[in-house]
Amino acid sequence: MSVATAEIRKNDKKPRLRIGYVVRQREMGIVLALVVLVAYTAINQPRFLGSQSITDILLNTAILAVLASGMAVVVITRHIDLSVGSVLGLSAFTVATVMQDNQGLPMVAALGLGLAIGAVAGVVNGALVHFGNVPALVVTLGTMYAYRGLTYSWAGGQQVTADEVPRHFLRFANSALLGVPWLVLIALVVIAGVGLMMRNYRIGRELYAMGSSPHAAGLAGIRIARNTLVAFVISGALAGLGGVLYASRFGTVDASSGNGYELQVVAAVVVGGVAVFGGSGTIWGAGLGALLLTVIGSALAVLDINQFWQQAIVGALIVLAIGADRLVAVRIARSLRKRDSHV
Amino acid sequence: GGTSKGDDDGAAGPASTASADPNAAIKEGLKIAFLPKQLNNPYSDVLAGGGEVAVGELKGEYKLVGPNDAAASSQVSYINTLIQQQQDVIGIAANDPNAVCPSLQQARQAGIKIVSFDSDASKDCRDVFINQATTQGIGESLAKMANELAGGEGEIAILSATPNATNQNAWIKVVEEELKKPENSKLKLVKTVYGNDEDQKSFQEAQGLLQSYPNLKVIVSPTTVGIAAAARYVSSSNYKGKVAITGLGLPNQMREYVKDGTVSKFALWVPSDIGYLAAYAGAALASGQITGAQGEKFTAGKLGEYTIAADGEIVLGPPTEFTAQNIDQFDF
Amino acid sequence: MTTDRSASSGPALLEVLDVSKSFGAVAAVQGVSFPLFAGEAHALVGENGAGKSTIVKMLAGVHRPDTGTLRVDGHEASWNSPAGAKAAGIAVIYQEPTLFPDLSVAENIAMGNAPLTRLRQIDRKSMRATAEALFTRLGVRIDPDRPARGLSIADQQIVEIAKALSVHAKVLIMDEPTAALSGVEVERLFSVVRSLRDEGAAIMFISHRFEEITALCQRVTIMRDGRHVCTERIEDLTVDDMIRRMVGRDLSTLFAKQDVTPGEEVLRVEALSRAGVFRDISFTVRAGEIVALAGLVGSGRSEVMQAVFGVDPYDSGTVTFLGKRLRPGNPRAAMNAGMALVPEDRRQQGLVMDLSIERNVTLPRAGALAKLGLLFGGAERREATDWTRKLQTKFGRLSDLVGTLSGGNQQKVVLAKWLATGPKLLIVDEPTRGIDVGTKAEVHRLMSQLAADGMAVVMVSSELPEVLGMADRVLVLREGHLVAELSRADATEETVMYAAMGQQVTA
Amino acid sequence: MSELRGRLASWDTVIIGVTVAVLIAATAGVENFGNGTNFTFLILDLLPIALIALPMTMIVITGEIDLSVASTLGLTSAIMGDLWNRGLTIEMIIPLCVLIGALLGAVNGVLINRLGLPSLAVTIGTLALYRGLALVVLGDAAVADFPWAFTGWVTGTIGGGPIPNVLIVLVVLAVIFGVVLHATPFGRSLFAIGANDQAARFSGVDVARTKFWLYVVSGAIAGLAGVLWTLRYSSARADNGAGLELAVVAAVLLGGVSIFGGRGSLWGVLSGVLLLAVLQNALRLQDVSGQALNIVTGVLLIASVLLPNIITGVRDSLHRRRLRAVPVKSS
Ligand SMILES: Nc1ncnc2c1ncn2[C@@H]1O[C@H](COP(=O)(O)OP(=O)(O)OP(=O)(O)O)[C@@H](O)[C@H]1O
Ligand SMILES: Nc1ncnc2c1ncn2[C@@H]1O[C@H](COP(=O)(O)OP(=O)(O)OP(=O)(O)O)[C@@H](O)[C@H]1O
Ligand SMILES: [Mg+2]
Ligand SMILES: [Mg+2]
Repeated sequence: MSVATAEIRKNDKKPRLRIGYVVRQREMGIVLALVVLVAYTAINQPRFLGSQSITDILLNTAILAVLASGMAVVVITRHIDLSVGSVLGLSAFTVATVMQDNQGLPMVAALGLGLAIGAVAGVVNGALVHFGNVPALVVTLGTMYAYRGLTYSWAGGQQVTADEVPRHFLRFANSALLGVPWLVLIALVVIAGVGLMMRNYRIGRELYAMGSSPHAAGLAGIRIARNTLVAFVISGALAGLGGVLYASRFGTVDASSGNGYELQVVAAVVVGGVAVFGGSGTIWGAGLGALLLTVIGSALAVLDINQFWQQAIVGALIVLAIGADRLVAVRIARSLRKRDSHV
Repeated sequence: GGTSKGDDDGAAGPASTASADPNAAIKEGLKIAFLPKQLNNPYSDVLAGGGEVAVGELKGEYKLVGPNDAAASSQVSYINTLIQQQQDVIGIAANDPNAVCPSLQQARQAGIKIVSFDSDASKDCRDVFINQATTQGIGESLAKMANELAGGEGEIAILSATPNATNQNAWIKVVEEELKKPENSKLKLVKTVYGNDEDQKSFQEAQGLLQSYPNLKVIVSPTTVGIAAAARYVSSSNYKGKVAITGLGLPNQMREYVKDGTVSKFALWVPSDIGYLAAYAGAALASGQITGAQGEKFTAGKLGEYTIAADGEIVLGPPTEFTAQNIDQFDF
Repeated sequence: MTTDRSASSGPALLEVLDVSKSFGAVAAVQGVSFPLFAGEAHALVGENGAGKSTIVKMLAGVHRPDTGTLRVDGHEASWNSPAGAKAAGIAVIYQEPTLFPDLSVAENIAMGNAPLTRLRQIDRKSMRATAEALFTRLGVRIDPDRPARGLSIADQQIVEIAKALSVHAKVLIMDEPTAALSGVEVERLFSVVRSLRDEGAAIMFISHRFEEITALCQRVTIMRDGRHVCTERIEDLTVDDMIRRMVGRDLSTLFAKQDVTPGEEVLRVEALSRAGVFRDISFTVRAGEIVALAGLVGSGRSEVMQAVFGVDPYDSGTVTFLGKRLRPGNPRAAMNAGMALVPEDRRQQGLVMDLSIERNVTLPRAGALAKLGLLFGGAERREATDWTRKLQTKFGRLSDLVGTLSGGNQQKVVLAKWLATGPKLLIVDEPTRGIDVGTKAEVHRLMSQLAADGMAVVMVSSELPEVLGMADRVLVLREGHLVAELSRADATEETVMYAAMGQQVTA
Repeated sequence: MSELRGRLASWDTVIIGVTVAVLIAATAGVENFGNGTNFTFLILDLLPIALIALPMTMIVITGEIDLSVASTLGLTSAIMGDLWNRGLTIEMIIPLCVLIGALLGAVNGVLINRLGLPSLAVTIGTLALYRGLALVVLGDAAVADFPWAFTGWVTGTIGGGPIPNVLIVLVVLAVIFGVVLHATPFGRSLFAIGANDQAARFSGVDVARTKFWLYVVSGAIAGLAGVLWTLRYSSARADNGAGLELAVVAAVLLGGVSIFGGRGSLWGVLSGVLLLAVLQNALRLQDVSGQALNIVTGVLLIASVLLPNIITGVRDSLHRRRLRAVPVKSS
């Protein structure tokens, strides 16, 4: 084939449209929605921006955000973890019981215990998914039941109440460092840490790669087994950590703590722009999703909108978010096909 | 044609035709089962504990079963199981007065006596109802405490259990009536919210109330879960001292908040006595001493003699008010 | 073995020794041996399905050879994963792009060996710089920050090339890297590859374009039906020699095309266009006629026929079948009107591998076989037995999963499935891809027979001998345009190939 | 012979066997399990799960999922209560509720098949949306005064015997679904779509339209289940059936339907439903807490996919070892 007959490629001339930014706009969309919502609510009810109100919203977001960070990692890897609510319950009850029996135990031990319980639960999930070759949806639906059953059969009808756990354990959720509550700090550290790992470290990028194309990931020599385990351990450990925070924040814990939480976490992740088919989305997006869901809840309460509308609005929002995501993707694909075609 | 609301299709429910024999001896070995709203609730635990004591005194067989969530339908399977196990008495705190009804009817057809307590089932599907206090009495007491804590005027709000909870709704209705009276005319009930008897939900509902109503003076929570959660939130927020919490609570759960000043006054009956009375009423029914008709009398162990009021209601007695002074005398 | 080791080459850098690989009943590679020398580009040629890609995948650690060994620097290689092959210094460009659509182009290139900062974080700046440098070397402009999703096939291929170049491998294996590229890019690629070669890397190059092979390679290995035919120095062979050894049989005897007088017009396609895929395609097909659609891989043949059948949409133009216009995008309507399409990708489009042979054969016909809307056991079984017997399909029992059959027998099941619908027009896309010589002849005999019985046949094929042997008329597509229509008499290897490549016949 | 072995190895056959075994064991070993009244209760308890599992089986066989079913049930229940309060006749309300269920299903169908959104995400969204709308419709109220003629029929039995009236509904629908899935061209296409939707499209199956109708049917059945639920408990409430979706999915997967689509049978699913209900009932009669059943459910669910995988894995590795054992030609 002679060189002379070949056409000059069109894309040599045109400056490239920067697709990366469009992807990032997904999160900008959430930020925008947040700003509008907060502004509207604040105009109607200035106290919404009061320090107590903001603290409350952040405190309420913190646990959801911690779990959403872990869930985002798993979803980015093209899996799902429906067991987080049960892991939270298991961890919350265990930690509360241990603290009840050992009043002198420091908070760090509680946090460590929760993380460890969650990590073990995550290892089981990850191992079943990878080595058992069982779809994550089936595995974690199964362990969702199993972990919950474990907590129930151990806890029975018992409840650990706020007055039975050590003071410092309860105070932890509300006391602050430089005005920022510990719970919020922990959530921020988790989002930043996991976010950094997913963005800037090899393992994070490999998780994105696995979610983006499992087949190509195998060909690229990525260590699928280790990475799958890591993803589930992160999700499990963060759910365990969430359990400690839950116990500390609410004080009263029983075997049903966190029941049904998994769908809320998935919702936060999806609203936060993490694609359910893996490969895209960010941790801070998931955190924003958690914040948005919480703010919607608080705003609707403050705006004196019938509280029954709240769940419907959240549902509609989730559907909307998925639809918008898809629309953007389709439009990009179409414009690229047209632009690059030689015909 | 067709059947629409209001058409009376002659709802069929078996009417009790048996007559009472006040002198009948209490049978031994009666199988008495307790089915509270949900299992993992300390109030339920204390309550059923009283029942266990009574069943022990009556030399019966005690059993405690129940769902983990307070959904309307989840008690039904348990009733069915208890029918299969041929219990003699079922004591139930109904999550929904109607949802449990068909099953309770079946139980009665199978000869099982039904004692509802704490939260009533529909009148025609139980034999007697153990009311912790008269609805009127509790409602008045709640309104009175709210008035005192608000200093006679200002905004108050109610944090209730589930939206369908029979007893809470009845009390709230009385509170609303009370507020129309002249001495309460400066009190304004701004909102009623529901924490579903879940700790977390109640906690967040309390938050929402305080945000929406900055001038709120009192939160009245006629449920033990709600009052504990609201007190915990307020004690850890900067609303502490500005907003008073009152309602119905367990002394053990509230002790901390009474001591730290968040709560100065709340009320409750002695829950274990409800269970205790329910067990004795059940035994009396199963032994034929009573049938549930108005005016019948029976003796409930250490609690003494009780008379059945209209609609098969048995009232335990007036609620106790707890304050910093007396709270240490109670342990439940 | 006919390996010619010229003294200048020294010892082999990588050696393939008597390797075999089967997939179920398909023996993809059987006892193949050849060496790759440092500083040399080595071509691997063979027809579709000859086993080239399978060899590549064994070298890459994707497949493990059933028997035989691979040697690197004289030592037996022991990798059994892509990571192992990578560590041994082997870089591979696969036939199908293997990019991560959600990651940026730069990340795709760096995946697995991204540059790290002191804190072990990924060094995006240097990653981007690396990508940009590679693109400059290849003479293309692709934004390293854009996601790989939405890249054209050509750009994807270039990213694959950049990926392989980025690792500075000892051995670079390229499976049809140029299939989607235009001349400029091919030239750039070759100059880069030449410089790598001259720096001492061993190159393995697979292509169906002989001028590329002669321009780049020093040595060639020819494969046929999974077997090694010969390994020679390139200057010892003419292109004709290569083709003859590749095809390895006499064209005239293999295909038993009967002569037919074409009947009524069955299909008329007018000005059919689909943005980015094909444009302004018009042709007709008559009863009893076999029309071949020839062209290079990716020229748009399959897309045209899929649009005609209705599984793909089209933007403009008309399809008239038996005098009636067909609604676009409705395969069911086309089917009911009497059209059948045997798709090119058996595994993805032709068969449902997890269903039984019986269910596959009767899938398009289930509605017709049902009585009162119900399918009683017997009807499907009878139909399937009938057609599989007609096509002499070999299998255990009708309830076996179709995925357990050999490739050739799978192909027969696809044919059975569509012949059972009694079509007036049969479109067959690569009817003999991946099936053995005997079956191939059978399929050809069958097609010829069907045409003689009055069925119209459109055959898309990449195999020139098949096209020349079977077709009454040959249509040639190039880059989505219909560039030539040749009668049986005019169609020769040269005329078809030159039309497909866009060059005049200069004799 | 080998066909028989193939059937024996498939999970749905195993689960039918396990169910029969558990049934026999429970009848023999658990007091009061075998009597008629208990049978009535058993059927009434499993009815909503069994009903919703019928279309869910089809949806999962096509490789999709519908998590919004329980919320659809709740919403139709709430609407039923609301319409009843507004004075509509029950004879009108019931078909209307089924229709509304179908409409809610159609919304899912459009979002998933027209817009091409992933079904898992969409139905998590509508799960929240429909439940929320149920609260909007009925709020915290409960409507309880449905006519005895209807509530009594739902809880009643045929001639006062052990067979509940509603079992007729279930049997009729199960037969219809079974025949459609296993003996009609439509059913054939569902398996084809699930195993390879591209090949199904190339075979003339309208994949998007087929899936759309499945969601409509799923919604309609969930609506019917909502009606029956409301009548059984004489209570229309917004929270009716909350959390039921996961029980249904668990039963479907336990019944041997592959979550990736293309494989499964309705009989397997129905025995999965029955197995879970029998275990729950028998354990409760034995005074084993319902919580232990959570563990059993979870473990069964994972085992139902894990065990066949392990078996094929072991078989493959044995096969490979045999291949290796053949002496390699030396060059
Ligand atoms: N994963 C697989 N499973 C089953 N059969 C396979 C698999 N991969 C390849 N084959 C079969 O092996 C044979 C050789 O295929 P291969 O891809 O090596 O051919 P090729 O020479 O690369 O052809 P082409 O020029 O079309 O790329 C074909 O018959 C093909 O169908
Ligand atoms: N999904 C797609 N998106 C964008 N472009 C595509 C898509 N599928 C195919 N193409 C492009 O359409 C053109 C025609 O491809 P097609 O598969 O029809 O070629 P062909 O001539 O049939 O070759 P083959 O020998 O592979 O069958 C190619 O340039 C290909 O890259
Ligand atoms: Mg190939
Ligand atoms: Mg093609």
